[in-house]
Amino acid sequence: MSDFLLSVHDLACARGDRLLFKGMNFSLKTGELLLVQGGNGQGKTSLLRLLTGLARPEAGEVRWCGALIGRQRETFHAAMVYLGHANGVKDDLNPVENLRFAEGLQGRTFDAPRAVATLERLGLSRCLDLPCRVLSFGQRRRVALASLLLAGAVLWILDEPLTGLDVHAVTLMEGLIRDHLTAGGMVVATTHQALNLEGVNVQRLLVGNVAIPELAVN
Amino acid sequence: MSDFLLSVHDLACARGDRLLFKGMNFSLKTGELLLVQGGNGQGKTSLLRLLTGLARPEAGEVRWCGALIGRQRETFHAAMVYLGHANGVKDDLNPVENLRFAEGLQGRTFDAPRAVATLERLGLSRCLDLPCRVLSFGQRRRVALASLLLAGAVLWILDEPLTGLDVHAVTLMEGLIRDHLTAGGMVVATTHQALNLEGVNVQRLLVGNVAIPELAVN
Amino acid sequence: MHRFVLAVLRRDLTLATRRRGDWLIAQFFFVMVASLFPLGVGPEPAMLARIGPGVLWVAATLASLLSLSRLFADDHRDGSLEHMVLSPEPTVLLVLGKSLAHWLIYGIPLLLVAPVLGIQFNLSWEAIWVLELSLLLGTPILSLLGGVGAALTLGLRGGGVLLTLLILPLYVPALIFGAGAVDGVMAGTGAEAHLSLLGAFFVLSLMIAPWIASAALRVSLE
Amino acid sequence: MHRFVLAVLRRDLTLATRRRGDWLIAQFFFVMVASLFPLGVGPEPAMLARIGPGVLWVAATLASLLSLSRLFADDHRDGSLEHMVLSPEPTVLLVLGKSLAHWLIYGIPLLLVAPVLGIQFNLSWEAIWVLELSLLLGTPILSLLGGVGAALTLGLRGGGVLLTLLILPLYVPALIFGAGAVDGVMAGTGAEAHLSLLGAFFVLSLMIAPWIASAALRVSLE
Amino acid sequence: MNLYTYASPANFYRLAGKLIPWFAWGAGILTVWGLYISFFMAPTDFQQGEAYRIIFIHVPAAWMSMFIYMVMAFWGAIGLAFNTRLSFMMARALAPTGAMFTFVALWTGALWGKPMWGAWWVWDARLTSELILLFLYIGIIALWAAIDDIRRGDRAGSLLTLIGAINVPIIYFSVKWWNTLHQGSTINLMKAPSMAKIMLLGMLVLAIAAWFYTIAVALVRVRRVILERERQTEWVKAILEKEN
Amino acid sequence: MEWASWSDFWNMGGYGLYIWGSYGVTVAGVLIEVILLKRASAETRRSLKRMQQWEEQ
Ligand code: HEM
Ligand SMILES: Nc1ncnc2c1ncn2[C@@H]1O[C@H](COP(=O)(O)OP(=O)(O)OP(=O)(O)O)[C@@H](O)[C@H]1O
Ligand SMILES: Nc1ncnc2c1ncn2[C@@H]1O[C@H](COP(=O)(O)OP(=O)(O)OP(=O)(O)O)[C@@H](O)[C@H]1O
Ligand SMILES: [Mg+2]
Ligand SMILES: [Mg+2]
Repeated sequence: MSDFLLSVHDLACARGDRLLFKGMNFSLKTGELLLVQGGNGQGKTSLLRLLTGLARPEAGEVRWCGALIGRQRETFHAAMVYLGHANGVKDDLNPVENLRFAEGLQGRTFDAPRAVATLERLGLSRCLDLPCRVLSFGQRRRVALASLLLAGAVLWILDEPLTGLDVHAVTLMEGLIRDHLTAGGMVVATTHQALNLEGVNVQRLLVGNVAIPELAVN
Repeated sequence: MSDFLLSVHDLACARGDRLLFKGMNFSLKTGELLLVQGGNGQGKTSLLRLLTGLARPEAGEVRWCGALIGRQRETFHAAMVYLGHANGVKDDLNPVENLRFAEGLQGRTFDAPRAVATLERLGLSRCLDLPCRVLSFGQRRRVALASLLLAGAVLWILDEPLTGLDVHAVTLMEGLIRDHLTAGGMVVATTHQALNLEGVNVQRLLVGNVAIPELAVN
Repeated sequence: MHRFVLAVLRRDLTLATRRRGDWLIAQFFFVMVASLFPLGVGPEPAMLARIGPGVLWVAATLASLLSLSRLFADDHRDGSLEHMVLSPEPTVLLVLGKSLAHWLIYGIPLLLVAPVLGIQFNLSWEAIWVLELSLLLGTPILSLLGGVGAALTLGLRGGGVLLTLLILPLYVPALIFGAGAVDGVMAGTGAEAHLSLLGAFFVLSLMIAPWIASAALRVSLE
Repeated sequence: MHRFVLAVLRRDLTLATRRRGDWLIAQFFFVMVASLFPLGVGPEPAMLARIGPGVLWVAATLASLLSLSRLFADDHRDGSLEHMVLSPEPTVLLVLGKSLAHWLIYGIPLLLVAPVLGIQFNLSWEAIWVLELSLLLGTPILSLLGGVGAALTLGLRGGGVLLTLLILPLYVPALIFGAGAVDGVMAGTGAEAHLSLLGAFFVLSLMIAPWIASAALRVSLE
Repeated sequence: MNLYTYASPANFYRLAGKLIPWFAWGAGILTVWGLYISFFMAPTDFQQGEAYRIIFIHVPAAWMSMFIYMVMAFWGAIGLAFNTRLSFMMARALAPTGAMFTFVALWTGALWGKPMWGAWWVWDARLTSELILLFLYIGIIALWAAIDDIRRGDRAGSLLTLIGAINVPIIYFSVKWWNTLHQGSTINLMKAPSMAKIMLLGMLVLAIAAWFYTIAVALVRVRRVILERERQTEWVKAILEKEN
Repeated sequence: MEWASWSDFWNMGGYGLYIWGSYGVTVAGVLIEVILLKRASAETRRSLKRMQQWEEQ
């Protein structure tokens, strides 16, 4: 993979009549993890939506490889994948179909054996034919993670990817992030849980004014 | 508070054509915490819904103070409060109004200063006039917790109460559970996160066949 | 007991006022459907007067029907329906309170605009008066039966249209009696018979629908 | 580029078939609304034939309108709409694909039942044929305009009724031309003028609506 | 996995298997007899000519459409009251056949109406009420199709059937209350007693045939549903193995 | 016997279309129901057997 760069200049975000943050600057390089931390309601989700281009900043800019993301929407969106509080998993489709359509919508061809392998790796082998409606909270989250893995994007933007995951899945997720970074990817993630990320190149970003006592990285 | 008892006899639960568990037995006394653990999709949520009486068991029975819960629905529901994956928070109301109606629907009178105090204790003092629609994920979860506290029920049934809460809120929640138990309450909770519950009378229940490596109680 | 009904009522009314446009919109839908007909059918006054009662009744039905799918759905989605069902009070009262709120929010406003539309369709004052009376009896029936449909289709995809499919056949008698009453007064045969049948149907639904709806609600939440 | 439209189309069609009843239900809604009118208006065959085209057009409009509120709403609620908008393909294509799918699922079935209802309303074969033609041109307009409305009302409470309120006025020309064409053939004045106006309106909406809808979608998601 | 009352579905499965051939053959034989009566024994009607021969399917189908609905409501009520699974299964098994007969009644009525009244359809009370019955059937079937949880579907469908059943007589009697151009009695059965007798016989024979058919079809459906729902039990596994 | 010839029988005194239309649709309805039922039963059995074999593995 060649080198990529996500950079943010003087970013400000306001919701309603509240200024959540302003003058935010950072840049993220290939192989780095940006861990966005902060208390509830400090603006982590809002920041992530700014980075994806779904929301527009109050002031400042977000750049991808030097150019504004709004100017090169297609290139940027092809290189990025976002997982929000909502999963983007269709209740009426089973996990495999969910992945098929997710791939199709991203304009990629679907590799069925690989999709099934990914789902099995995420511990969903018993649920392959069930509509996602009947899956448990954590299982649905896992389906969403599978589509993340299949996408093969450079930049992952993850909003609390660990919610609802059991301890095994959390460990798995840590491994996946580590692999992705080693392979030259970039990750922006928020979380309230402790993460084990030994040997990972981590940048911390504190959003808002609530101190987070322990660094969520050992 | 006098003594209460929640007991479960030979309970079985089936979803679709999968038998999630069977022959489950336990009893929970005043001052005890039942920590329901298990991997994703093992049936924790399903168990909790059986305990509340929302779902009907495939076999077996749930008893409150010796009598079947179906036979004394009103007594039991007056003594119990449930918090599921969904919050039960109305988007169009602000936190105070949410509490007012939650109280009204439980047939209790509303004590406004106490409600405001509870919300402030949960760190929502800046959000009292905002409609819950604009609150962040964790803030909405906190509103739900506030209505739990106000209810003053003996038995709390909590499905992953910690999802989306930041570290401060998790600590707060641990304290709340400890206080409730000390005051003679009972708690049934599921969680995937580590909890610090020193000096609490904990029963663990493993649902399903996925081992949970570390005990989530220090 | 009635405190609980009042609490449900107050809550739903507050929610409705919170989105100010909400109840107005059903009213506008009523006006709009009623106005589409002259556009589709042509402007002859005699014929419009002839089809007026029927069109107004159908339009009123559709207008308050549309809002029915949200009777329980909003509360279901955010989890507050479970909390309400888990309250110590009987579920029948919950259903009654919600149906009543629905009628106040979506039924009453229809009564207020119906005369204006009646004038537009060239109805006589007497016919308008009977139209009002028949809507007064007929709209609560829809809110009550709608409770059953909304509870049965809770959480199903396409619930809104399915609800319509389930409820409209049940509602047909009200439509026939209601429009029949207005037709009757216009034809000079009197409206009493139709109105009393409508009243009987109302009492019947009041006695039966909430029980079935509350049973359906528990089934759907299972 | 067209691969993306096809992907959207296939996905929505699969979702529709997954719930087998879904598309059937809109069709039955059409039948039911059309059947309500004779119940309200009375059974005289001559009058029914006279108001038939108007009633059928209004009923078809309402039937496919009802399903419009779910055009983006389901995908919005579970987060998949964000994923689709974040795809590298242009959002216009997304909107086009979804409107097309909506028309295939809810528009085409209407064309299939319309003749049966035409017979019930005593229309002549020629009138039924023109009715079909006018619906063939008119229903896609509704799907296209509906895309705009659905995007604008995304995530608003009471979106369904609000959407109706926004879309119906825009749709009135189609209704007038469509019902006018059938009326014309029944009155012997011919249907060509009306049909070609309808066709022009269709082309116009095809060229404009998807762009507005995709802009609205981005605004609603912000 | 079915932890209670699976003894009775197992027994019922076997019983139904024995009954089905009898009803199926009965239906076939009665149909042949009934058709023979209707085409070769019944004389030409002096008012309607041959067109009246539609009565031999129209009336049995119309009867069946209403009876089947009432039977469904009965099974639904039993199921709700006593929580017996088998009665829910019966209700589900009857619905498609009921809808089919309703459709046939409508269709034959329309084909009869054209030569007799000059219109395929009029919005007469009886015709309309039959149409609404079709809507009720379709609504119930659609509700079942939309719910995939079996227990929820059973109960929800039965509740709907019940409240619809309360409505059926109301719709039906609206003939009296509704201002309508009422359909005059087109055939007067009493005018020609000898012909009436043979016609009545034909209608009755075909109605009984329709009953036999309905029972046979419903039993086949119930057997299938039982197999699906009890697939975890030993007896179902044994049956499947035997068939291999 | 009412009918002089087969063509008389099919003609039904000029009402053939209506009568055979009625009987035809009825027969078609019954046949479709029976065929669909047969297919569904076979499909059920097949899928049950498949699942059983899958479980035995
Ligand atoms: C689509 C049109 C029609 C429908 C939906 C329809 C419906 C029905 C129904 C539901 C019944 C059973 C009523 C009962 O048992 O009391 C029935 C019976 C009957 N229908 Fe029709 N009908 C239609 C058209 C016609 C036509 C066109 C004729 C004759 C010209 C006709 C003649 C009869 C007769 C003679 C009976 C038996 C009456 C009795 O035994 O009480 N029907 N029809
Ligand atoms: N219209 C508004 N007026 C005032 N404040 C608003 C408005 N809309 C949003 N907010 C505030 O903006 C913040 C949104 O924060 P955001 O969702 O980004 O939080 P977060 O850091 O993701 O929190 P969490 O950890 O709980 O998910 C909240 O504090 C909310 O109260
Ligand atoms: N119709 C069905 N057919 C087969 N399996 C089903 C069906 N409905 C639900 N299930 C299964 O039942 C289980 C439901 O589990 P439940 O929601 O209780 O899990 P949980 O322990 O709460 O998990 P989580 O930690 O992810 O919240 C899931 O494994 C799901 O796949
Ligand atoms: Mg957030
Ligand atoms: Mg769970």
